[in-house]
Amino acid sequence: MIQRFRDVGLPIGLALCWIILFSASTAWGQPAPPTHVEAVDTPNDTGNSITVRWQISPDDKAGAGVDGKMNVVGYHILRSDDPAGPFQLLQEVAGGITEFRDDDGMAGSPAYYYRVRAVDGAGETADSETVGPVKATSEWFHTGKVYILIAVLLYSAILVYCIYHARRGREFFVRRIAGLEAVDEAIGRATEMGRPILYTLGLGGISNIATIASLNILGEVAKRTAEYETPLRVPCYDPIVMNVVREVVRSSYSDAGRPDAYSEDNVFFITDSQFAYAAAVDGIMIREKPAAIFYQGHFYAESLILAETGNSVGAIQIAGTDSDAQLPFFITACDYTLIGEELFAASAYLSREPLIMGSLKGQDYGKALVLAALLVGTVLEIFGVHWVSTFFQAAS
Amino acid sequence: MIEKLMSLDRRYVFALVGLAVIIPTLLMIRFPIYVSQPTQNIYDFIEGLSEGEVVMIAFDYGPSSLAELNPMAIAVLRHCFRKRLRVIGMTLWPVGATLGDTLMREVAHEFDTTEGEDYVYLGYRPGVTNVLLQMGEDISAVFAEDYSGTPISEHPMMADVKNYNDIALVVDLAAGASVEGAWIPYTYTGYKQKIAAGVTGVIVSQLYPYLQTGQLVGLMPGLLGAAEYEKLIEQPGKGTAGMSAQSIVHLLVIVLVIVGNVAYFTTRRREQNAEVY
Amino acid sequence: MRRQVPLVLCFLFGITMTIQYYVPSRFSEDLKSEVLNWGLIIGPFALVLAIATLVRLHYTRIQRRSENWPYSIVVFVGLIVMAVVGTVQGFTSQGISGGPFEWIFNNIQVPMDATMFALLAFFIASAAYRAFRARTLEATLLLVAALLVMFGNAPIGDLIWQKISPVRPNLPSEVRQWILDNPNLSSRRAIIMGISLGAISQSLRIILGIERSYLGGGE
Amino acid sequence: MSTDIGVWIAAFLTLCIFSFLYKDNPFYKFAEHLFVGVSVGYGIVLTIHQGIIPFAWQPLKNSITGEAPLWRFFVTLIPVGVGFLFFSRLMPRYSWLIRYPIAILIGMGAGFAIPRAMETSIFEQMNGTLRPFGVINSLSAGEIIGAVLMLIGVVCTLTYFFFSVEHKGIVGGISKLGIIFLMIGFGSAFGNTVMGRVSLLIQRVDFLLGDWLGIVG
Repeated sequence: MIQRFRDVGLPIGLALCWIILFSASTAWGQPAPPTHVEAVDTPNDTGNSITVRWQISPDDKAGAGVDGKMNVVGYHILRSDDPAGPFQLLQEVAGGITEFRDDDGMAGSPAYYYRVRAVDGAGETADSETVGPVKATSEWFHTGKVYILIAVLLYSAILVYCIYHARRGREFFVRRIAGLEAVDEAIGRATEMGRPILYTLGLGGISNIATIASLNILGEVAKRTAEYETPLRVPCYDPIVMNVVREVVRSSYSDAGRPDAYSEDNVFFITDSQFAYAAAVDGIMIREKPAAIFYQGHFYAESLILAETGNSVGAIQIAGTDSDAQLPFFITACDYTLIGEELFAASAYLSREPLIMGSLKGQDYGKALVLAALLVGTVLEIFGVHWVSTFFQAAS
Repeated sequence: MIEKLMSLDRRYVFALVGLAVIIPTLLMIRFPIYVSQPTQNIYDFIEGLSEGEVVMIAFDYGPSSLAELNPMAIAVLRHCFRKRLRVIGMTLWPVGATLGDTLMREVAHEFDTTEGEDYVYLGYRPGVTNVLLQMGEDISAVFAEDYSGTPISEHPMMADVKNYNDIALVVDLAAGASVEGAWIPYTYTGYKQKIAAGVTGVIVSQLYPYLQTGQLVGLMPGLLGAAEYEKLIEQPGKGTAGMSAQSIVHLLVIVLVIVGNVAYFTTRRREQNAEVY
Repeated sequence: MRRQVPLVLCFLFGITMTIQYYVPSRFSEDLKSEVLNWGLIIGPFALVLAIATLVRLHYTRIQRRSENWPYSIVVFVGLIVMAVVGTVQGFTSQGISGGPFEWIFNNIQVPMDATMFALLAFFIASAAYRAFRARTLEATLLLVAALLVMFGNAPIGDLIWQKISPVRPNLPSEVRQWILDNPNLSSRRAIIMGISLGAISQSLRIILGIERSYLGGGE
Repeated sequence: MSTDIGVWIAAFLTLCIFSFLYKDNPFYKFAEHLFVGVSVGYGIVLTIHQGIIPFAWQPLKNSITGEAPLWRFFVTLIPVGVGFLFFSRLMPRYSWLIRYPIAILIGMGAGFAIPRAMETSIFEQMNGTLRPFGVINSLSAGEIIGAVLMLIGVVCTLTYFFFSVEHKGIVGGISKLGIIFLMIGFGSAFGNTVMGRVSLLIQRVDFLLGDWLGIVG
């Protein structure tokens, strides 16, 4: 009996002691320290930070009051290059916060030790255990981007395969693109009326893919205007693009056998200010009354200012842009509009080069893959399998 | 007549649009305004406060949304000053800093108010999360000085305003995600601080859910919200005028499109009939 | 030298920028910001040539007394005054903020900028009036969607609705929101995906040297 | 009425631009040409003080005076040299040299675009379309219809963009449905822009009637 009491009594006594000690420490004196403190090298960064994480002190006011007194108002992050200290205060953060990114003094990747100190309203503190050492290192591959790499490689492989096939002389069918068929009509009309053609490439810079597509289309348009001797006016917004446009138009005129008909004065820079450009192009339209106007490239809000003015002078207008916000305005105000991808397709189609046409086929395979992923993904999602949506969760 | 409508010179359209904006601005035309419940809730809450209580206004927007949110800010500020409440201004947007300062001073000057006693403008501090959480403990820890550099301890009104406990309501005027991304998760969830919002028309619908769950006291939708509030405080301003202009232009375009289509179908039917006979 | 070297340069720079995306290291980030700065250094050289074309255009107009030639003088006055004031002021301790440079900018360039932008209020109305005709099914859908969204957007839309119908006081704005969130967003998503597939394909053609029209013709 | 000369100039130029709505006229021509001139002047100033000086001149100078390492000098010299190649246009014999800077810039743009277009356009849009189906149990009937409609819309519209398949039969039908989604999308986007554009006009009218004439407060 006594023996049994001893067996039970010791643990009970110890437990009682603990309860008294614990409640004493929570009712007055130190707050409970934060728990589960860890310090890790921040992944996928340039090697300029260490991330410190912890779980809030049970006494944190955001701690839902499990058994704490809920008066911890903040944490101090302490750092040292020696586990024995001294530790220096790096940063104070408010209560409820559980993560801190240290990006101070990381040059040369020194090793650091961390502690997180809970601070309560009365100024009492409690330190966590020390963690470390940790070094900030940089990585050579961003692991969060592996899916994007896979997608890019897969799509590129498809494109290259299609181009390779086209090289061997396989012909592809290409559906009709209404805006393209109108190009000849527009040029013909300008010739008949003896009025110029206006071509604008929008506001994109030379690195903009839409601008490059537009340059291809311009090259073809220029070849035809050269044949008909119709003046082709190209007011430019970007200085670098202007220089490229001159090369493209000049070589189109030589290709068409009419190098003499090319005049440098028809390709000119106006200004690199959006609305000043719009004001000046409006002026040109009103005064020169072009019979056909091309808007191909990347556009912003000036799209409708240009297209409405162009419409008021009675020109045939053919637009094409990848700026999805401007498409509604071109659709309403222009006669023909190349919608988004059609702009790139047009630039490929006009070239009539089999290799480039081949990549159009590749684009279609790309779309087919996207469609398949969408349908499969939807079915899987409904059944609670999130593989596909996880794949497409882009890393930041 | 109908053929004329079909090929109406666009300058008539221009003239109508111009008049639709100028006349309401000039004559301060007031359309009947139906005050929606969420706006009414904000008004009722502020109306229910007693003299000397503190309202915090966050100017979380930039110049591009000024047309919609400034009228709202003016109306709410007028209501507060008229009720002799004390107002603290601040912003989470760096570009909102000057804008809020100018506006608060302008409205404060309309009333018999003293800076430091009736209002303080804190300005901007970087780090959204930290700013909001710190203010829950001690405002002076984040804003040791106000926007013009005066230590806030020198402002008499800040003597008894330490943190959210001393603030009756936060009104967030937002052009971005500051309501659902910052004030609700940190200030409401962390400190149970009452929050009301006034936002641009584009993002109103994103915030309806928070209204239903009671995380927001009230919500003012865009220029319309400003007009509603102006009606409640019985002092029409840019919101009322701008809303009339917006309404008239929208209805004008709708009517023009309908007229154009009626004309189109009438002429087409006439042409078809002509072909038959 | 004339064709091969540019193609090789294009390939090298293209591949480097693609790979850079996957590498988060310090060196890679430095390389990216360095190369992006290049644009700022290369740009001015092209700008000199570009402005030369503008000057030539207006100079010939003045010289030939062609139509509207006096306005070409206005271009020169604006250009020279702004450039001289700003450049000189920029070398003083004040820099280019404030002072006469900002005064000209705020009182001449800004109001014209804002007014050109505001012309859109007129053009959007005239475009709608002219083009929104129910000629085909597609045109009808375009027009109906636009009208519903406009009615829902008009501050007075809901109020008018409440006068006509006792049910669902906010129906017009709810309809507007539904259209914007559903059919509108889905077509935009598809457009955006199509564009990026097209853009990637075009980029690849450029890097591989298959598409080289930007080099111009000839040797 | 305003006593600030700047406000008067701004008001005059505002009216000049608005006069274009009636027809082309000397006032508009004046404003248009002034606008072009001033904006190019502004561009020149920014190019000098925020482009050439901080990014080319300072690094070159600092590396000579020893404030920056010497390799900086050569690294900065690369783009300067590339930029000079633009002037080759002025010498017909060497005009092909201009292809070098252009090839570099275009190559950079193309390389930059590939992974980023994949991430921001395709990955994010796919994820956004799929995500609602993962939480389909917690959605309301309206939201489920929305998600299904979204899927149909994306599939049909994307089908419209197929180039190498003839649009007839089933493909034709689906792409026709895609056009319908496109048109509703364009119409609603158009209608949704009116508000913003009118706000811009209200702001100009406020400036003229308020800041300038002082008729309205």
